[in-house]
Formats: sequence, structure tokens, C-alpha cells
Amino acid sequence: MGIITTTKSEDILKELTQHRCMSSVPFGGRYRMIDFTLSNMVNSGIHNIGVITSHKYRSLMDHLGAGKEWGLDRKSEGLMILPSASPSIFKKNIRFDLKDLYENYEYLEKSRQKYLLLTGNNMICNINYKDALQFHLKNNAQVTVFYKEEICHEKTINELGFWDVEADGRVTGFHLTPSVGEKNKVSLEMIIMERELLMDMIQVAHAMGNWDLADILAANLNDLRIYAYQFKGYLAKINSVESYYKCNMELLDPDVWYELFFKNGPIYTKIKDGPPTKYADDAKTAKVLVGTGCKIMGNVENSILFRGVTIGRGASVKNSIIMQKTEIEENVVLENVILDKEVRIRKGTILKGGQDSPIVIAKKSVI
Amino acid sequence: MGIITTTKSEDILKELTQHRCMSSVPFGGRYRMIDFTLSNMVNSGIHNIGVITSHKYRSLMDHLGAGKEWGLDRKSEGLMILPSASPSIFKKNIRFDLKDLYENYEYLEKSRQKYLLLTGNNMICNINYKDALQFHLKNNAQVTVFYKEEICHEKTINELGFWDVEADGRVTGFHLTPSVGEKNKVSLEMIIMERELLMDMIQVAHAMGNWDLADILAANLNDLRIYAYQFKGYLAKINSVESYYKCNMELLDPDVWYELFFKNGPIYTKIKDGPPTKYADDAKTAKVLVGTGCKIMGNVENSILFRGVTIGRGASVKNSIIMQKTEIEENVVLENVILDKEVRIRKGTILKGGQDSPIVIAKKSVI
Amino acid sequence: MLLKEWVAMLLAGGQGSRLGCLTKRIAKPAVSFGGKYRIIDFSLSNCNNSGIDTVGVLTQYKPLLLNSYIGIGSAWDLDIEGGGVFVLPPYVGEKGGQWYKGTAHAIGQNIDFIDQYNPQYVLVISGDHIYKMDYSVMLEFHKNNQADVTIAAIQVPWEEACRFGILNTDENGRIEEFDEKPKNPRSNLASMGIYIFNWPVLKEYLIQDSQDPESANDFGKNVLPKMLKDGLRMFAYRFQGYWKDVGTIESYYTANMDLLADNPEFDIFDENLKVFSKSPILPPHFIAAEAKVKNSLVPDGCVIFGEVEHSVLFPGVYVGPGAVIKDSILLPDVRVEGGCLVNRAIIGESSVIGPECQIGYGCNETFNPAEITVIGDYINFPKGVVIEKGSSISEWQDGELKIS
Amino acid sequence: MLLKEWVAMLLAGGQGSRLGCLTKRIAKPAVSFGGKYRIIDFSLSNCNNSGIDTVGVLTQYKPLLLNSYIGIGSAWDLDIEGGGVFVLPPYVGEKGGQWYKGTAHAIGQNIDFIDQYNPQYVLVISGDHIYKMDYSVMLEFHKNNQADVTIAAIQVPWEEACRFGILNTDENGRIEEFDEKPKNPRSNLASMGIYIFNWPVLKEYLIQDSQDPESANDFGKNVLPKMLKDGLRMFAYRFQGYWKDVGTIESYYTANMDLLADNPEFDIFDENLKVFSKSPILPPHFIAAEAKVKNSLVPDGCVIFGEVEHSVLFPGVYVGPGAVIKDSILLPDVRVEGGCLVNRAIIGESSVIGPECQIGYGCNETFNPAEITVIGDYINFPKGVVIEKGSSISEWQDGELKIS
Repeated sequence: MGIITTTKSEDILKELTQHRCMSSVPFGGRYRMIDFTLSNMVNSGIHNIGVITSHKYRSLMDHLGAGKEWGLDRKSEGLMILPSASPSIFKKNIRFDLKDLYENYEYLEKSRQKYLLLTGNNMICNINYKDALQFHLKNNAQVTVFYKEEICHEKTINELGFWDVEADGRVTGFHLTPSVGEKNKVSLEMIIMERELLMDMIQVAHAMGNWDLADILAANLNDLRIYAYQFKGYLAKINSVESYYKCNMELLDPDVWYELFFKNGPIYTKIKDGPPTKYADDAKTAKVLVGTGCKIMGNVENSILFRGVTIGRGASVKNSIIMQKTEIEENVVLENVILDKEVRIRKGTILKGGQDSPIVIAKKSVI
Repeated sequence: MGIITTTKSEDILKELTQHRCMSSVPFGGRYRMIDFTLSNMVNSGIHNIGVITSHKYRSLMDHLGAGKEWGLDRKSEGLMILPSASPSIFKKNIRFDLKDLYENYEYLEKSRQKYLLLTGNNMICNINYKDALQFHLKNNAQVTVFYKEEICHEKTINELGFWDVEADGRVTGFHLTPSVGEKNKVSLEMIIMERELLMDMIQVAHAMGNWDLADILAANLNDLRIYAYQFKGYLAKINSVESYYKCNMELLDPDVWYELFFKNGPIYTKIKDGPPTKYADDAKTAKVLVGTGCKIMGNVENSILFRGVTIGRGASVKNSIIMQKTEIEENVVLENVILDKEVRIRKGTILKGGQDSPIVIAKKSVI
Repeated sequence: MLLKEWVAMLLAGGQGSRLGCLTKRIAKPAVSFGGKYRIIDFSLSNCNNSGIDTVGVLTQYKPLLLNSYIGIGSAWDLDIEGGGVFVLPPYVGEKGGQWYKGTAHAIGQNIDFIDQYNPQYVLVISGDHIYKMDYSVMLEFHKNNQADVTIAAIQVPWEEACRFGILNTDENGRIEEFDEKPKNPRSNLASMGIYIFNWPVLKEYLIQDSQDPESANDFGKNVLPKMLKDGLRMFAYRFQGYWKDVGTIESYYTANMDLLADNPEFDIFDENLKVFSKSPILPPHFIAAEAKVKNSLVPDGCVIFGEVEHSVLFPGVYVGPGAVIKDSILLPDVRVEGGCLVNRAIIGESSVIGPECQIGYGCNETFNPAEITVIGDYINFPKGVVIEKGSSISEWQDGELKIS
Repeated sequence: MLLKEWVAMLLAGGQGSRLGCLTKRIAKPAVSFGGKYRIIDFSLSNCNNSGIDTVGVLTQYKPLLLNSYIGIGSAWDLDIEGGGVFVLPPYVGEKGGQWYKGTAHAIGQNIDFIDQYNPQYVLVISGDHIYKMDYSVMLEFHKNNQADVTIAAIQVPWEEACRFGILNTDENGRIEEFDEKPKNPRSNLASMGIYIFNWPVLKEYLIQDSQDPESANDFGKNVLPKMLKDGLRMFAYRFQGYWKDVGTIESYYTANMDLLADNPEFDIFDENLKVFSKSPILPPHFIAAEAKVKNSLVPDGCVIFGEVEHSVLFPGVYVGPGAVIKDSILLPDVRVEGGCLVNRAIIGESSVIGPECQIGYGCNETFNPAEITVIGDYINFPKGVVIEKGSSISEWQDGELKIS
């Protein structure tokens, strides 16, 4: 079974999470962030999945429905939307809030799977969890965490944390500041363990009053057989508007595009039945990722267009992310902007954001 | 299209609505209250249905899912769960709160049907809305309300209200106190009108600050062609624990049973795949309505058992409503009680309520 | 190209003629069982409980009714895009078509269907047994043995072994010999007709077998013995639990009555490996003040005014005032009017027994299988008809009865 | 017994041989169209948009691929318990089976299927036309006329009228005469092959027709003329809008290219009467920095490094660096490697055009239908192949090409 939970305060995405939870933030021209984790689980044979969500659940509900697109609309098991213990607004950045799981203890109890995969909701990758489970079994591990090697250039605290891992995969330490200029093993906020072990840990957390699972693991490195599984593929970590922007733009590299969307299986999302995108006679596009149902009559460069976007004649869009059903009228000039859903930019408007600090325009705005 | 809204404060059902909204209160051995209205709509060819629900939506969500059992899990239209404008706890008894509809104005706008049926959520009957729409069209009415003739014995205010109706069906008046000993035309809180007329009325209500649709209709009897459609079948009005208890018990009359469950089409509900009910050698039952998956080893008389109830050996249950998965252990004696879901009554316990004031035991209690 | 680990092929072709008038109108897998199920529910539920999402149902006798019962498979959670349940009647090519000859012919005709999913394994099961089994455990066993073929087997009483295909195995479970209905069985391990094959291996053998004009195109008679002869790795997977072929009136009757025991060997109340079924949309059943119901199974939609004892009722049954139903099985929508006596009888779907009829009249109390009375589907008895014990009525018109 | 107002029977039996190598592997209704659709999507979407929840699809040529495309019908919202979409190949009885002879024979063989739903009306449509139509408006028209039969009809250019079944009606739309491909047409109102029948009436005629050994068992040739002769109330329902039979390479090519117009007559962007389709699970398409895309349709999963002009691409197409695609149609998963030139060509599903090939080379600019180049499905060209304009390649092996 799998559980997708919130590990971050949702305020970090600002306008993008004003009316939706992190899991339902649009990503990559067609998807919501949760589509990646959910598809990875389904592609790895996990069909009993609980999604813990904050109070801004409506858009996520709309998106997931009964889970049909993911093959999760089942009578027994399938997809379950679970309440969070506290509104995200009060939530600090906590690496796996066991309080949320305590709130849903009955769901854990009723499930019948032996192993459980717990993940956060702000890492985007295409990963095969079956391999990871094999690794877990082979090592006779009690807990398997996931990491990716990254060279860190700054000695700032990274709230994800880093694992110290021996050659055989055994975890021996955990720390929050990286070694500069070296490869560090950054935590992916994904954990495999037996369902019953997690239930025990929840009881411990309840007794101790410390709900951070990463803390509990770090404190028990000697008593638990904790192993770390290395993920070598492309990883997008979304923890700010800037990283959200950067990671979307990385999809404009065809290798990243191919890896993220095809490597271990397809990424499922809600089907909209839009027509193909239509390029007009005077369309000019270079380095773009485009969803279905768009009408492109202007210039688009180095940008991502979600489904149903219209780009008017003479308009010029550069380094931007344009979400679903947004309408860019004639002769508009956009550079370094993120436009949320159903925005309308009127004729001749010019909007330019900073190179690493895009302007974000909220859903349904008319400018 | 159809809209099912809340017309009552949900506090009136006390313990039964402590953890759920009125629409998801269990009824009739197998159903939730909303099943009847939803099935009537589906059986009458209405397939675009919005359900307005209070903040205690979780159990309703669980029950309805994507609407599969009602054939409403469609890509376009189908079932839509809509938020209420204000938590039910602050809600007075108001005969159609247009504020809830104002909150969902966009949904009304996007729908494509010409006619709209608006109903409350606390009337249970088996009615053919197609006939009512025919009546509406034939009379060239702008609004059609529904009524049932009842002889009233007390001159107390009935918050549903009564319509004055001429022989041709035209409505000429509305009042809150009945004529004693005579047939009165009590309102069913169901209304047919054009979707666009309702949208106009919402705008009027918004401007006036009076959100009660019944008031608006009553004030415009001369300006609007309002007709009243007579419903002649069995009607259960649930507006208190006592009426809830009484109406459930009325199902033990085979004629009522037949009319409510078969007359104009079947009543759909969530499928549970339980086995048939098993009667043991020493079971004794008289005048009971029993769902699937029960095990009956004791005595049951004049009672309603929901799905998956166990009645232990030597137990005696009389004049009671026992909800899903409740377990009555050996030698328990129950009389005039309502046990909510998953209650356990331990060996030898005796519980007797008053004849018209049943004891209500909350969900998951162990006694 | 799709790639699935395994798909299931369910053989539902049999007419089940030994069930007499119960299979006059419908194929055996569609016959009702156990108060609310149909026989095929058990196999389809096993598939769902084993994590199989693609099932081909091979049928030829009355396929339309089976097709409409199975529908899109949502009752068994098999309404899955990219998978699902497909009813596969014999295929008509440009040169015509014909009925399936044997079990291997039925699968062989659907090689293209299976190839669509490109599976590693194919599970072959039949649709007319009552049992609960998690086939994924059998698949694990198959993989661990690096087997080509695994056959599920159950120990049967020695005296009955001669009626089954008997598997003689070595100590590791590898099959050494295949004894079809042996006179002097060397073991009591009987094949349950449940096979897991490596698909590339099976495909090759099916093609070979189809080209052999001598072959009856049957797994038990032709394909499996050939595989054994060729030295393939074939293993017997031992199953423990309830498993029953309800192929005769007697075994059908007994298997239904078994469910009424206090602790039945086959427990439909067990939440583990749940049995799914297509439920008719019916209200809870109603038992009137004057009714008596004892030691019986009663599903939704029944209305009981009379007396019901040690009987299995199906959805929508009506028992009128003063009627007495004893040791009987009343199939869906049967209506027994007031004053009837029904004793040790099976009454078919939607039949109406007029007032004061006596069915299975004169039965003595000692159980004698020959004395089960069977009334077919859609029979309409007027008032006062008396049907003698042990009769089997498949048609009734104007007072004339046709005893089959 | 179920009771439905109407059910639809979709004739999808045609092989569509005039589409050449495009229908070598699949039936015509399964051929791709318009950048992401298949031809049958239009009829199935019309059914959904008209509120029809039960569709029987009559097919015999390559039924498996159609079956697996349609699946449980969820793409068209037809995965409904108690309804749904059913692929109905010819039925094999105990005595064998045969292919459908004519359109009326196909429906006649499925009387039992229709009777299950006990409908008042049956809508008969075909699966190989491109159009959007709300059949419920036609049903209203049928009811208002108290008609026995209603035939949808469209005005065609007078000069083409001789190629259609022409309906001559009185001023109320009642059909007086039925002129199959008349030399001197009296009207230009052509039958669209879309019929609404009162089911009891149709059933009777189908039974009669099946007993007539002289009959070709065809609606247009036999059943409808007989009904007219018998004086049934038959009406023509006039349809206005886009309606196209894409039965030839030329009409298929033109209909696709029509979609590229600035304000196309048939608008797939129109949200009214939406066209549903089974979408492959693919990411948004990617257009590289050096690519040029103009006046084209591009769906999900495409990757474009080269130049695409006035072309229709289907899901999963790859166009390599420096390749130039002009006035062409690339079906799903076509891969055109770098440096290729493709001009006025249709390239079939999953075909791979190696580097620096030239397809449809030497085409002049004036449109000549004979000069469309067609490459079939799953063709694999090595580097540098040159295919002359107007060729039609259905097979390619070791440098040998088979021109069909």
C-alpha cells in the first residue's frame, strides 16, 4: 500500500496554493503534481493508496475523482482521500508528520498489505518502487529510505536532510548540513517499511509527543535495520516558486522529457478530451512543451503551455508557464511569467518578470 | 438538471448527525437518506445533479463516491458535490437557501439543461418527476411547486408551509398555519423552474438580502405563473429524531415497503457485496425489515436491521432500529432504541426507551 | 504493446446438462447458488482477489445471457481500461465458424486475444466450481519451481479418486504421471482443472495440437499428457479448502444446504477473499408478523408471510401466508402463494406456484437424493397442483406437465 | 425485464478496401482521423452526446482490434451497468456461423441482443462517417411525425446526387420514393444511412427479410423499399452541417486537410457536441528550438526537431532534425528520421522512415488526387529510400517494395 502525505507547508508556493493544495498544483503542461507519485505507485503495482490532504481539497477531489484514470476506482482498496490532522496553514516543515497518520490509524489498521510506502508530495520523478522493495527484502531491512547523490555548493541547512550510508546500503547517520563540493545523499522523503512497524512508530510518536518520523528514524539508527536505496534518475524538488519554475523549465530538455514521462511507465492524469493543438500559418515556436487543445497564432519560445491555451496573433511568450485555458490576446508580450488557470491577458499587455523570479498571476485574473 | 440542497438545520437529528450530514443519515435498512431523492431524479431521466452539502461531507463522499451506483460517474455532467455557503451549525430552518446556490452560481451557469428541479434533503418518497415536468409544461407554468394533502389536527406553525391552490393547479397563496381538521396542501420543498429563472431569482435575492426562495415565491404569486403539482404517494418527512423513528417504522407495513421501493423505479444505494442474511435454528422474527449479511440467532420483533448486524442467542430486540455492523451480544434486551453504526452491546445489557422517544446510541459506542 | 504478468481464461462453455431443467435456459456458470450468487461469481471473485485484471470468458451455449450478466464486469471490479472481462464466443472468419471442440481448442482459438496482452503466464480455470482461492499464491509457487506448468490439486477420498484425473508426483511436487480416471489410483491427489502455463510454452503446444487431426483438443486428454511426455517441468500445487463441482442436481442441492450448517465448511460470511456478485437493485427483505424463518439464508427483496425452514432463498422470493417451505431452494423471483407446501424442492427462476399447491409432497424424512423435486424456470402452476416427490418439471401448459 | 427508450446499432463491418493499405491491418472504423481520433469516435461520441447509453457494434473484419480499442467504452462514457457498448461479431450456433451478408442481416442476427433491452426505437448508424449530430433531435422529429421509420438526409450537390440513395418526399417530409443511385435524380436529398425504426416494426420486417432467399438482406436495397411499398410512415429528417464519407484515399486526405483551414467547416474545437476518443497516455508534445511548425495539428506525445507545414500529426510522432514534412498525414507513432523529405503523403501507424528518405518526391504544386503517396502500417524504411509520388506501399522487405 502507499500513502502520499504533505511534508511541506503549502504556503511556499504562494499564489499557486492559494486555492488548492500542493498535490493539485499544475505541472508539466498537463499534470498535477500528485500525478507523478500516484502513477509511480500504480506502475509499481501498488493499488491501495491513501492521499492525505489539507483543507483545500476541492480541486484535488475534482482532479482525482474516484481515481478512474489511475485504475484506482475499485470496490475494495483503490484510492482513498484522507484528512490531514491540522490545516496546512499551521504546519511547519516537518519531515513526515505522523500526526496525520495517527488521525488515519484506522485506515492503516484495515489495510491488508504487508509493506507500506510513505512519500511526500513535492518530489517529482519517474521511479520503480518494485526495485526498491526488492532491495528492502534482499537486505532484510526494517526501513528503507531513498536518496539521490548531489554535489552541494553551499553550506546552508537543507531541511530535507542527508543520509550517511555505508557501502552495503546501511544507514549510519543523518544530518541537515551538506559537505560542500562533495556528493551528498539527499533524502527523497520516501520510506518503505512494514505497515505494522509504522503503526508501532505512530504509537511511539503519540506517547513521546514528537510527530516527526525522520527524527524518530535518526534517533534509532542503531536499533533499526535502516537501509538507503539510491535513486539515480531525474528528480524535481519543488519547495519554492523559484524551484517550481526551474523544474518546469527543465522539461524543455528532451532527455528529461523522455525520462520523466516514459522511463518506468506512463504518467496518468485526468483525461480532458481536447482536440489536438492547432498551429496557425503565422505561428512560431521554439523549445516549447504544449498540451492538447491549444491554438497558437503567435510566437512562443522556451515555454510550457498547458491544455487549451490560446496565443493570439502577434503575441510573444518567452520563458513562461501558461496554465490551462488561459487566453493571451493579440500583441501581448510575456517574459518570465507564470499564469495560473483561466487567466486572460488583454491586447497589447506587456509583463516581464526577473530571470529567476517569475511574476505569478493568480487563477482567473484578467489583466 | 437537479439540485439537492439542505433546507433544515442538521442539528435536529442530534446524535445521528454528529458525524455526518443529513443526506447521509442511514434509513430503511440499507440506504442513506439522499438515496431516495437521487434515485427519483435518475429514474426520471435527470443525470446532471448537484448535491449541496455542509462541512460534514466525508461520510457522504464515501457513500456517493463518483456516483457509480446511480449511473452518475460520467465524464460530462453526472454527480457534483457542491459546498454550502455556511456551516449547517449556523443555519436556521430556511425554505431553500439561495445563498448556497449563489455560492455555486458558476455551476448553474455552466449547465446546459433548460429545466431545473430543486429539492430539499429530508423528504423521502418514490416520485416520478417526469410527470411533474409534463404538468409544468402543460400549464405553461414558470414555477411548479409540489404538495401533498394532509389532514392537520393541530393549529401549530408548520415550517414547511401550505399552498393555496385553485382547481386548475394555480397557486394563489402560502401560509404557515393549517386549517384544523381539514385537508391542507403541505409543501414538499421541491420546485421545478427554468434554470435561467432561478439564476435571475438568485440575483434578486442577492440584491434584496433575503435568501429564502419560498419567501420570494410567496411575495410574487401574482407576477409569476406558479402552479402546484399534487403528490399522492407515501411521504416520509424527517425533521426530528421522533419523526425519523416513526418513518422508519412505517416501512414495516408491506404496502409502504412496496410503494417506496418499487413504485416508479428502484432505489439505488452503495453496493456492499455482503452475503445473504442467515437465520439460525433458534431465530425468531416477526415484522422485521432486514438488510443483507446479518446473522440472527435471537428474537427480533417490529424492528429494522441494517446490513451486517449480528443478533446473539437469547437476545431480544423490539421496536428498534439497528444500523450497519452493530453487534448485539447474547441475552441483550433492547426496546425502543436506535443504535448507530458499529455499536456493540455487551452480553446481558438491557436498554429500553420510551415509546415515542427512542434512546439513540452514537456510532461505535460500546455499551 | 501491452505487457501483463498474467491473464486468466475462464472456460464457461459447458451446457451442464446434468443439471436438468436448471440449465435449460442458461449455461451452467449462470445458475444461481448460495442465496445470492451465480456459480461463475466464485471464479470471477477469485480472479479479482488474486489481483488479475484481465479475464477472457470462453462460452458458446447461450452466450447472450452470460454476456448480459457479466456486463462490463464492474460487479467483480473488472471494469478496467487496459484490462477487463471479455466474453469470447467462437470466432467467425470469412469461411465461417464452429463451436469449440475441447478445452484446448477454446483457448487455441483465442491466441490472438491473449497475445494482445503479451502475458508471461496464462491461468486457465473453469467457471463451474464453488471455491475460494488466491491464485497469486499458486503463481508464486509456479515461479519458485521455475515450472512450465502448474496444476492445482486437491486430496479427494480414496474411494472417489477413480472419478478424477489423478496426479502422481515426486517428493518435490513435480508431476511424474497423469492418470485420467484410474481404476487403481496410486494417489488421491486430483486435478482441479486449474492450470498456470508459461504462455510461450502453451502457445506452441496449442498450435501443435490444433494441427493434429487425431486430437480431441482437450487439456486433460491431449495437451497435458503430451507436455509430460516431452519432459516439461510440471508441478502439482496442493490446495486445501472447500472445492466442489456442482454438476449434478444432488451435488448442487447438497452444496447449497451445506451453507446452512452452524459452522459451514465453506463460509460465505468470511471477509477474507470476498465473493462479489451482480446485485439486483432490491430493498431489504421483509418478514411479516405471522411469518416464521429458521435456519435459512434470506437475501434482499424477499417478502415472507409464511414459514421457511432449512431453506435457501434467492433475491425477490415471495412466500405467501400459510405457505410452508422446508429443505428447499427457491431461485430468484420465485413466488409461492399462500397455503402451499414445498418440501425438498428446487424451484427455478421466476416460477409462480399458485395457492395451495404441494411440491415434493410425500417425501419421507430420510434423505434420498433421488427424491429432490425440481421445477424449471418460468413455470406457472395454477391453484392446487400437486407435484410428486422426485419429479422434474421443465414445462407446464394447461395442466399438462412435461416431465424431463 | 429492462426497458429502454432506444438503443443504437452501429454498423462497423466494412473492411473499407478502397482505403488500401490503411485498412490492411484494421477495419475502416478504426482508422485514425483528425490528429487524435479514430473514425468510429465520431459515431460513438454522437451516441453519448445524444443520451444513448446502449450501443451494439456490428463487426466481423478484424473484430479483436476494434474490441480492444473500444474496451469497456469508458472513453465515450458508455461504461454503464445496464447499458454499455458491446462488440457483436457474427454468432456461432451449434451448427456453425457465417459472416453478415448485408446490413439488414447484421441487425437481424442480433434481434435477441436488442430484445434484451426491449426498446421502443432502434437507431441504426454506420461507423465510417465524419460528422456531429444530436440523434435525440431526430428522435423528437420521428415521434412528432408518428413515423415508423425516419431517415436522416442531407442535400448534396446535384451533380453528385447520382452516387447516393435519393429520397423524394412530399412537402411534410414524408418519403414518397426511394431512388437508389438514380441517373436522373428528382431531388438532391441523399440518405445518410442513419435510420430510426420503431423496433416492433423493424423486427417484423427483419424476420420476413431473413426468410426471403432472393433478398440481399440490405436496408437500402431490400428492407426500406419493401416498407415503402407497404405504405409505412417514412420520413426524411433533414440534417444541416458537415458530413463526410472518408471511404477513399482522396476523400480521407481532403477531410483531414480541411481541418487545417482558418475557420474549418468541421470544427473539432467546438465544445458543443464534443468528440470523445480513447487517449493514449502520453505527455504534451515537445517542439525543439530548431523546429518549425506551421498550419498543422499536433497532439500529445509528438517530438519535433524538423519542419512541419500544413500537416496533420497523430500521437507519438517523431520528426527528426532537418526533416521536412509538408501537406502530409503522419499516423500514430510514425517516426521520420533526420533529413527526410515527406511531401503530400499519408504514412501508416508505427512506420519508421529512415534518415534521408524522400517520400512523395517530385510532386508538383497543383493538387492531383492521384498523386497522394501512401505508406502502410509498420513499414520500416532504411536510410535513403526514395518513394515516388503517387505510390502506395503496403509491404517492404529487404529493399523490395510491394506496390499495392
